[in-house]
Amino acid sequence: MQAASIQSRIEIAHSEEEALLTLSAAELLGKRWDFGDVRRALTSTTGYDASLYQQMAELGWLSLATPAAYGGAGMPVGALASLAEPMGKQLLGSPFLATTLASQLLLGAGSEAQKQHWLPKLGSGAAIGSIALSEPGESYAMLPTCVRLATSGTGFTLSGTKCFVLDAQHADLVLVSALHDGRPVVVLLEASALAGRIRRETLIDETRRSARIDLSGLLIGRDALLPAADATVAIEHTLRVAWLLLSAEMAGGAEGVLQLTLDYLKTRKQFGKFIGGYQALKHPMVEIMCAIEQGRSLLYHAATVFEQASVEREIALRMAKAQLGETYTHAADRSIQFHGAVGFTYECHAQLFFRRAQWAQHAFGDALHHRKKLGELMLRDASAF
Amino acid sequence: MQAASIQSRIEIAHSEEEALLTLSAAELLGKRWDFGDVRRALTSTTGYDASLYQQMAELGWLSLATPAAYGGAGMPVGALASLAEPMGKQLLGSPFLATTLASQLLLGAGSEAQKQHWLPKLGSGAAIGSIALSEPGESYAMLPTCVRLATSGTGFTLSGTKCFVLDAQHADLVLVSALHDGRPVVVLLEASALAGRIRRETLIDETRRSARIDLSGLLIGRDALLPAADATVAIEHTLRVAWLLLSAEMAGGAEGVLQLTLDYLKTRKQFGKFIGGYQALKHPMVEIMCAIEQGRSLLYHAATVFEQASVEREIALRMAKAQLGETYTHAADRSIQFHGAVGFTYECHAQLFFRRAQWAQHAFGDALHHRKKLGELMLRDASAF
Amino acid sequence: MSDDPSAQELESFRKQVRTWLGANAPKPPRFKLPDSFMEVGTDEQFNYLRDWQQKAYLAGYIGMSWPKQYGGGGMPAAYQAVVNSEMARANVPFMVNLIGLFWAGPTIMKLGSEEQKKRYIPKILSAEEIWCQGFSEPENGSDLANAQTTAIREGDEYVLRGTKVWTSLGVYAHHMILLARTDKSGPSKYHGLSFFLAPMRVPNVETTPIRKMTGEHGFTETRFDDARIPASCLLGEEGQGWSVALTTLMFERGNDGGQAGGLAMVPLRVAQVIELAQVMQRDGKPAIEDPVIREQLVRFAIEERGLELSQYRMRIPSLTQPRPFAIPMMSKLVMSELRRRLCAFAVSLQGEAGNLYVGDPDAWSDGDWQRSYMNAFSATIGGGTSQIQMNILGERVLGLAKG
Amino acid sequence: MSDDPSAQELESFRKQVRTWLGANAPKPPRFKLPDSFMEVGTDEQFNYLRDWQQKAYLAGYIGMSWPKQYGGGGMPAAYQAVVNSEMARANVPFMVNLIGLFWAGPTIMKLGSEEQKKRYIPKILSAEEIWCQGFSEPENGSDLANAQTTAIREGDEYVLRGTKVWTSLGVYAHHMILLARTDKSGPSKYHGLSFFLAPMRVPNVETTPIRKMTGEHGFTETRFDDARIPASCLLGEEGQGWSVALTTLMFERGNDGGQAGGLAMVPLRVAQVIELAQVMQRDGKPAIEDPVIREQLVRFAIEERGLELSQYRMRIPSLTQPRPFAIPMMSKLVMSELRRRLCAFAVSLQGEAGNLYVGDPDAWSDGDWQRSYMNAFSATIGGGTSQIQMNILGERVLGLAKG
Repeated sequence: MQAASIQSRIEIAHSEEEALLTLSAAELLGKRWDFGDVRRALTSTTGYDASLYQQMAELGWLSLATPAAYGGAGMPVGALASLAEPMGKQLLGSPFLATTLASQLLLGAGSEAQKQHWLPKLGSGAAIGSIALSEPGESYAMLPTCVRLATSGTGFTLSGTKCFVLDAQHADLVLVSALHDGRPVVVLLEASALAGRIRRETLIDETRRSARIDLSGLLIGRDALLPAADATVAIEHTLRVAWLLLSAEMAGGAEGVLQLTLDYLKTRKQFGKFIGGYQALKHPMVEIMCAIEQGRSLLYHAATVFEQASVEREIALRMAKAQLGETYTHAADRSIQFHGAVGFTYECHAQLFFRRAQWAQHAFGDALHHRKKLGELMLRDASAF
Repeated sequence: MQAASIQSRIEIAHSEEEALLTLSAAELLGKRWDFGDVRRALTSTTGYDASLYQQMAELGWLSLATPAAYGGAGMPVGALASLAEPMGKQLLGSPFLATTLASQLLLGAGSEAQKQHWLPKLGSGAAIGSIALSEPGESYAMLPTCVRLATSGTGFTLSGTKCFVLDAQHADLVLVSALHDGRPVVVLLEASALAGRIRRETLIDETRRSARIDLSGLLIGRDALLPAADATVAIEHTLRVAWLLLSAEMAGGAEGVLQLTLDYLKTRKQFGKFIGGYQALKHPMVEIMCAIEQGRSLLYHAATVFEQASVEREIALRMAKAQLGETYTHAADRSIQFHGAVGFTYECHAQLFFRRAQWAQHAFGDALHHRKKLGELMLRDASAF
Repeated sequence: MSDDPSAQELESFRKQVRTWLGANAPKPPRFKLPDSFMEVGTDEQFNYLRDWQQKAYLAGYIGMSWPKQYGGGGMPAAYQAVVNSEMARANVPFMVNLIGLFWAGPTIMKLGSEEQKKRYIPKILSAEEIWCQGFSEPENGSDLANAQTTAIREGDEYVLRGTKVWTSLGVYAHHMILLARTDKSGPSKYHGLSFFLAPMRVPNVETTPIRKMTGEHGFTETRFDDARIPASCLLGEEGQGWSVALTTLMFERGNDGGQAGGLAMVPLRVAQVIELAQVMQRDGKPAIEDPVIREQLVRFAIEERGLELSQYRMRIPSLTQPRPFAIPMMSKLVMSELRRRLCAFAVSLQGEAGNLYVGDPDAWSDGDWQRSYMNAFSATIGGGTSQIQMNILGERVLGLAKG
Repeated sequence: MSDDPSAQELESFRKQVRTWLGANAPKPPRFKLPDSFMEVGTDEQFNYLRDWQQKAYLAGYIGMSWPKQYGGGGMPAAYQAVVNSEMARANVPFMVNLIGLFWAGPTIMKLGSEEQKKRYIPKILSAEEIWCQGFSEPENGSDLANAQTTAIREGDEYVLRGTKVWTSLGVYAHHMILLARTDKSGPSKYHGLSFFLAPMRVPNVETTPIRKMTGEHGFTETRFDDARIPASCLLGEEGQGWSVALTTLMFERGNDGGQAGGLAMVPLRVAQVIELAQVMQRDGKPAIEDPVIREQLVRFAIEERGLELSQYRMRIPSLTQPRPFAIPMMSKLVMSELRRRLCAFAVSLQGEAGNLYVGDPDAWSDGDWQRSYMNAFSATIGGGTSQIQMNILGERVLGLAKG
């Protein structure tokens, strides 16, 4: 049999630069970030290795998609997937995601001065950035609903609470979305302004750090407001970047937990046979492998079309996020089961992937959410795809 | 582990009479209706064995739930499940379902004279009955929408078309639902009135006979109208009987196809081993067996509470129909696959179950339909179950 | 069952139990309770749960159907079933001495000597003596018959040497049901095994806690380094250990004939997930209004109902043909897998909030669902993995060939 | 691929193909067309399909990448890919000589002698000679290497004796790729097999049609009763048949290197099921407005897209690590299973109307979905069942132990 249809337009492209990025990321992380490092980071405050992060900065990973004008490599956002996939496979804990999203949001909504001041710092690792979009109680509203920005005197007053702000406790700046005169805006808050307002969250994924931020009554100056009168476009762009990066991370993570499980099935014997020989374990592993292969294809396609402003892009991104979210969580769930009693221990690495898969599938929209949106995008008329 | 809860009220009851019914049905059909008989019936016009049907009548199966006043045994409707289950297991083709539903509808909506005249005939096998509820284009409307009954002169005129009328071509009477002054009514049509208006349908289940009936312009006398001014209650009762009978038939059919498959897995060898030893076949069979056991429990509960007018009854019936519909179709689908190339032939009996499962899962509401209704019944408040 | 009391008798008894539970159900503690006996990790958890079992036993609600001479109630099993269902309804804690009540006790009742019954059963019921299980070994999880721990007879004693793992309650247990090899010369691994009721508090028995994926403790590794136990601890004949173990496994894997009663673990009900769906918001509406979520909730409800009703049906012989043992033998598999899927769904229902974990003040119900999802694997893996269960069902219930 | 033409070249070629198809796509016949070559049951079906292949071949759209000297086009494979995709888009019939074009032809191209290539390839492309496959036997479906049909060398001939089953196109075929045993003394079943390009139209070869579950005919049982074929029909060395057969199976099981092109079967697209959902009514509304149905449609669309894109990705080496052969080797499994589930869903979408079957005037699209659901099993069973495929993938791609 054959694919029902093979298009001639470029569905998936992979430049040599991207191929090299993937290789160098796999190489560096293979050297610098093994399971031992993951375990050490679980109990550390920041959850990452500052010297490794610095090395990532020097390799240009933190400014990859930042325009040259701001000290970046100016590569297309799609190229970030080539880094995020190996990071996911190695369970890297780092502010890469938060900082990248902050850079992208700043690019979309910031003033020239703000970009000139912050983007080089974020790219060099001199500063860590984050974004605060989520609010308690509202799953996947994406745009601000309760956090408001009111004019007061020469500046503004904020009200409300943000949650799931990645790396907030060690971030130098946090970009916060808020409603101002009924329109979404973004304000830039420096660490000093947030002192005493940050409470670390206890996450199912112990390799992550995020916090809840109480903004009630916070007074800020006019210059903290990003100029975009309506930040919707910039926020939506940032969400798309998040979908892409998480899809890539999940593709890598699913591959990582697949290989962890395979290693066990190839070495563990029961009843005198390698347990990987039992169809009850072999066939589910094959199904997981097939799902990963399909998910990766969706991911690379999403990365390829990321620059095109089209419905196809949004379909591609949401498909990747939905499919890989379920593939990763399922692969991790089966890894626990197939490791038997060992898989049920804290010492078995399967739980690291399991917990990360849970986090990644829920963050920035779960499969149910994205499939619902996909229905709206694709089911108007059948020719849509 | 143990059941989360065991009630003391009677969830499932099974009288000695019912146990005997099941045994005698299994015994008679085992003797009189094997796969050879099924195959012969596939190509026959009526699809059933008249002498066997007469024997069923003499055993009282056709009047089991008909009150003694009309020559029946006056057993609760739930007892019918004890007959329908073995019938499904043996793939019996017969007007049992159609005639039973006609009797129940007549009991609910008919005049004393109509009941006195027809119920004994239906129970003795002297007459075959059927019901015409479905209309083209509307899945599971259950109540009439297009077929209308208009007053004309001393009688009425019918308009519209009915479909999926079981055994219509050899039925002596058909009870037809129609809209009259915006309310559902039922009219009794004898075979003579339908001459030339019946077109046999080609069904996926070749053991069934059903037809489409064109009613346009059919003139009928006043006495053909069943007296119930609003037949909704009687129709809904008849639907519940159909759900119960089909659930029982599907439980039996699922068991039948399970055993057919097991027989093959226990005798067929590949690579020098009985293929039933391979987990790729063994474990799915176990899952099917577990689903059948759960489905049977739902069925027997539905039969037990059938006489209680309660939400619980409707929940029980819809649960059984939904679960067994999916269990039967899945069991038949896997039977084809696990028989390998043999399963793909017309000669393999798996296709007989496969086609019957398709029919039964769709008739009188498929799983999707019933789960939707169950949501309305159960999800108002959590305490409902 | 012929000795079953009438429905009226049971109904009035049910009222009585309900009243007692209303008055005596233990108050929720300040600390977090475990999901099951497999997660008992702290003394305060253990003491709280042991006290509850003692209270229930003294009230006559545990071991009701066991013989009076061994501390039981000597009543029809139906009464215990009522108590169990009322305990589930009242959502009271499970019985901490579960291994004693559900597995070791029934095995001793069935195969033990008169002395052994007198010696062990009463304190199992009263929770004075806690039991643990020593079947699995590091190299033999599914392949239990391959046990390498040895028990060498020396005079009136056996000398134990070897390691057992995944010993729930290992730190609290007084006794262990232990599978050890008394003879290595047998023709197969099934020969030469013996079954012991081994004391845990003797020299040269060392237990090391193992941490679970949830971060909790609760089971241990138990090392026997020439530990000496009295020969009277042997249950059944020397060398007959495997058949004794199979009896225990039958009790463990759901065939609930003769178990002492009480709850085995915190019952999770679809109704709780429905409540969750009523609270959680999706697209600005309660999640329960989302048709896709409703569909899934109904699917779960049908599964749960089918299982519940099966527990009822299995006591009606005319409705259990052609597989009279299918329901008891499938219970562990089907219930544990349903529990796992139900928990996973309950976590995903929470959307982004599902990423908060036990200890976060904003986690829904303190992250119970997240923790329960992980703990659900203890039941899909422990006591024979689901994969092993399916082999057993396929071979013993469906009669398919061994793999 | 280095010899790949530019995107512009391909685009203009695509336009040209599209125009040709617009003008030359065969008119829908009065009779019902089969789902695939496995369901060709009547002469009018066969002739219609053969004529279409001949027409496409004469236009230069079949075997485009095969060498000129054997009747091919000698062009880069990318052109054939464009033709294939345009044929799918135009929904034209599949190529009836599929076994020749996709399995037998590539095998001969790879392992055949110069004479054999000259003799067979051109007429495979032109459909002048139809091919069938003789691997399976009544007792050996999955276990192909266990073939019992014998081929005894006598002078310049081999004498064939035995039975092959599930021979698609058996009644129309001129040649069969045949796996037979030339030596029974080998150390294992894999030894002593030989691979023949056997003529079908010689004495003592008898084909009996087998009826399929759909009611259609299309494959046959082929009995060899001392049928004599020239020794020149041997492909490869005598006794090397199994390794030749494995090559054929690689082509058959989705590794699409070197196949001649054209459509393998009627493509079923999720878009068609969406159209169906727009027409079918549920609760007085189009089924496509039911959120549960929408969710399922989107799930299918994601699967289909992932597969489609994988066929594209597989040609980009830097994106196929660490399993370069995973995609080609998994295609048959994943596509055939998706097709089965998609058809089953399309039937259920029709509700009660899904109970009508081929031939009923009121059946939606003449019951195509109902028939296609049943025919879908030909792909999940034929050419190695899905269960066998998973073994192969688990062992060869994931490196897991043999069962």
